[in-house]
Amino acid sequence: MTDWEPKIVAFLCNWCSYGGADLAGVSRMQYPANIRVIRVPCSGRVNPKFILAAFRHGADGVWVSGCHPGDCHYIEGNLYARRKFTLLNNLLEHTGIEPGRLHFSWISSAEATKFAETAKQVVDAVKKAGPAQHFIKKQAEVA
Amino acid sequence: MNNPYLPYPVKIDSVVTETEDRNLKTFKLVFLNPDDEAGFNYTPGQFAELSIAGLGEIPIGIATSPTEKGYIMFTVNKVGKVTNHLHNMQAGEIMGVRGPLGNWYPWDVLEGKNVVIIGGGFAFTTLRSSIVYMLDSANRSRFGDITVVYGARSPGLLLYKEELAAWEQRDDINMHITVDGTDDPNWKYNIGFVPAITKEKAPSSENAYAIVCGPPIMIKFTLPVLTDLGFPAERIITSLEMRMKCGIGICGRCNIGTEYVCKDGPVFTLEQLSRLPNEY
Amino acid sequence: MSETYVSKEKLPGIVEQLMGTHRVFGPILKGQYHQFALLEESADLDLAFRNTRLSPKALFHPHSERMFEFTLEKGNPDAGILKEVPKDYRSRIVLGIRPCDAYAFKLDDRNFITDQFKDPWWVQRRESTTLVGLACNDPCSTCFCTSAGSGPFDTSSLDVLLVDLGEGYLLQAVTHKGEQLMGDLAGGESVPEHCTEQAAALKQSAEAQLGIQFNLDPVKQKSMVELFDAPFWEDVQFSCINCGTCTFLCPTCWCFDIQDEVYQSRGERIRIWDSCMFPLFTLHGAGHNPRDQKLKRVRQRFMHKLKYYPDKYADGIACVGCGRCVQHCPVNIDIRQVARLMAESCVCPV
Amino acid sequence: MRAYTEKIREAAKRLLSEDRVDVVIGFRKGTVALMNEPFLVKSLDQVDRLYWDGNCGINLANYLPKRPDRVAIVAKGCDSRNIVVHLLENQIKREQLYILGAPCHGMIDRRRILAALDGKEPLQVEEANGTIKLIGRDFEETLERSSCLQDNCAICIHRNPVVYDELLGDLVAEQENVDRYSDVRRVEAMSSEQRWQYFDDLIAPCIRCYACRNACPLCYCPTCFVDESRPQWVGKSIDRTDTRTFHFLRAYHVAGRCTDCGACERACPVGIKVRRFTKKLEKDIKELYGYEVGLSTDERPPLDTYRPGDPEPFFK
Repeated sequence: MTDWEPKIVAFLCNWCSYGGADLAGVSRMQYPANIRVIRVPCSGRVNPKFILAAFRHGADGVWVSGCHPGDCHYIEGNLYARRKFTLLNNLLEHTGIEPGRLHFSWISSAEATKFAETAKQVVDAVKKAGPAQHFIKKQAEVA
Repeated sequence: MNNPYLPYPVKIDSVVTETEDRNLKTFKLVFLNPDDEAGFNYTPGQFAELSIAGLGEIPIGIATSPTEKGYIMFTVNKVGKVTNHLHNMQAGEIMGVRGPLGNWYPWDVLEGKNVVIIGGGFAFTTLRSSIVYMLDSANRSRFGDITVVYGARSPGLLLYKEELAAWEQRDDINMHITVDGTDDPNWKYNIGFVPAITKEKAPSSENAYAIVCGPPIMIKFTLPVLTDLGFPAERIITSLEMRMKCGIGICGRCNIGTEYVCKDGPVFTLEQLSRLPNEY
Repeated sequence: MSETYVSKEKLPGIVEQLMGTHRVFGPILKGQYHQFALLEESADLDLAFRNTRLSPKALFHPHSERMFEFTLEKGNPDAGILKEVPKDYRSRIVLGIRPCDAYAFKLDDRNFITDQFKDPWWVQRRESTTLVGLACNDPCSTCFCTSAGSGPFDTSSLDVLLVDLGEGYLLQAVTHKGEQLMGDLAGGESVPEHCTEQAAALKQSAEAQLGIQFNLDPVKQKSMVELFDAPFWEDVQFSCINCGTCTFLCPTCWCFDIQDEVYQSRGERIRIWDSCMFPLFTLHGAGHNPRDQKLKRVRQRFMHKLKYYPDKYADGIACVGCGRCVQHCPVNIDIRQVARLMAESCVCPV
Repeated sequence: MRAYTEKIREAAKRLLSEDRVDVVIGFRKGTVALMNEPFLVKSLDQVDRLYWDGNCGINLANYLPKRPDRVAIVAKGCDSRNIVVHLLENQIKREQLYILGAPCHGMIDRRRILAALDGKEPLQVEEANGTIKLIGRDFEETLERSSCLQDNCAICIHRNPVVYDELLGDLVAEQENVDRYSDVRRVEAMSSEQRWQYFDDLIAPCIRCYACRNACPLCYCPTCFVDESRPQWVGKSIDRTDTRTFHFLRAYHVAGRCTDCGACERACPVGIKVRRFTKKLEKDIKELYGYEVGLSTDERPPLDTYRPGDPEPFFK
């Protein structure tokens, strides 16, 4: 498993974090290539079902990132999202998902450095957690 | 043991977009194994389960007639998961067909009778099968007059347009093609709803059976017209739709009262339906 | 048919013996409830049970069952072609099944085995199985097998009947298959005196305890449509929450769904228990749903069991009276009560 | 309990004959011991079949969403809180409702009793003075009522209805010093791997009948996520991952809405303690946002609102 590289699904909000990723790219900043970006209109758009779907399809980690609280393009979408993800994260960990699989961040479109750094942190954390064992459906366990 | 759930592998031979809204496509399928084709003996009015591995199955009426050899044809409306995927499939791709399933129009009873076929929209598939079957030179003499009323919302939504035009030219079939409305100045057929055109053309009920397939609203307004024309309930035949899975009367979901639409149907006479709960 | 007697101490030995030649399934206490499962050792068998929470239908028609498998690999000539999957059809014995639950298989046979189509999995499991039933000496208050065409000592679907006589079991062969099984057994004793009489007395007392709880004869005369339109369904359906408990616990509810699942580049077609209680059961692709209301779904379940099935096959009802739905319906809808309502609505008021 | 039955019948009679309501939702006596059936009364001649005892655990709020008529409904503490949730979520209007508040002493757990009787079958049940007398064909046994309550009732701190138009009896004393989250803490003390295993074992018997979902007054979505096909979020077999996904999302979907009425556990035919999922959410919501579900129609539910300074310990 030494050459194992984690797969990480990142849901980035269109107005901030996606812009941050874009800027990081344009600025030629280096960050690990383990991240698959899905652009969403707002972090509030990310339904918990999406996160579970990512895990079920074999993601080793999921990262959701949006605008800083107060800067949401839709005024308050990320503030609702914050509560939603807090509860989701707690319940996932409560039911046995290891800490370090699910990540949240606030990154503005100007924070390219923060994006690259957070990406590194996320990848490191997921690497530490190892390949995902739970929620992945490999084959139905049926008769 | 012969497994009735196992589809025969088939290859898509061609795909034809039937209607201007691009929601209906006709798929011509050929069997990969000749034995399967030999075993696929069907009669107009039957249906089959089209199977796409990874997505599921859909029950679709067989649009070809058994007199057309070497292939089978299905016209599919794009509505759900399987049909959307099917619409994106290309000639040459592999899928599955399971059947033939269900009962068929009562050809032994129709022999020697006049047949009035009334169809609306994309419910014309097994009616096409029936018309081709009856017009086949080996069969034509077995039936009396054939009258067809077929309508769609607009000319672009009619199925099998070339064949319709060819049938129009023949003198052994009375074709009444109609559309609900059109702004096409070259439209040379009827304009009006199917029930109204049926009333206008007034096919005789003398020694005749009517086969009616179409959207519920069309059927609802056509039935009284047929009754007025003197068709008794036992000589009005229709084909029902129902959510199906197994297609062989085992999985239990498509029943109307005691009858499984997939196995005991889909073809029923109005008289049979009147004895069943109104739940379809 | 022959009879043997097995004392209770000797039963484990007999079970061991059977396990040597067959896969033996029997009631095992799992957590709070008994459940039919493969015996790993004879001591797991627990015949001191009323009945299992789930009916043993899963032994023949599992909740989720792989039907076919396929590959979707690009370039593979078999891509998209469904293939059968191997199944274990080695001979097996179901030990301790209640007569009512076994009778259910006979009713289900009519659905799975028809002249035109035969369900291969059901057929092969049925053929490879010997049913050794355990007579019900002490039926529950919710049991009504005698009203449903079966009974506490019903042998109609069994190969062997076991009767618990306190110190031991009386084994009665019912079919040729059962006869063979008993012939192969070592350890049976000749039947002590009075045992046959004792079993007959137990049968009589169990049947008397059950009595006849409803009579559906009037329903036979009434037309399907009239019953369908009867007003009492409104009252019956109110409390229903449209969960699938009744259908999933029922030994004669066989309805299933077929689903395809894909895992990367391969997949499977699976069949899964379905329930007429679920709106999705009848929802057309185009959005129309013939059973879009709770009332229609509740009515379908009872009509199917008590009217459609008897009419279709010109025989008894599609219910064996095991009482599981009565016991475990979360809102206490009682099929016996519904049967009475159906029968009453058929009595001519004059 | 006899008193409640009388009061319910009296109120139903009065409300129907005065044309204050169109229907009354209550219970009728069940056909088996320790069970009663939710019952819709439409006319005066049905009123005398209304019934009440300690086996009315089913949450009647389940029958309210989208009702068009004027309804009188018998409501225990938890039912009343679910009515509040319905009001908040616009499932029914307060003007439509006439709430007959039933101060509650906790509802009886039928399974617990059957397990205690070890196979013996009670045919008749008498409740009196904090005991339950169970009478079977050849036995009689008396149990302490407090030892036979549903799990959620034993730790309930809102036994009195929070909203009502009239009461069926005197308000009861609420339980104090109740440890509501001992189950949650027990899991919290485990490692991730142990927790995963714990919940796997918990839901292993699940047969995907959806009784937990359907018994829940909150589960009124026209199409549940398990029934969605494009995309399909979760498989329908009893595969462990699918079963886990179902239970996880079901629990999450009632976050900030669940009143811990216990309807899900009561309905489960295979006895899964599904509240083990929802209790964690309830605890978090109380600790993080100071919210208790269904106490007031003035406060928005926790996932429908926010505070600028909400805790965000793990946000980067």
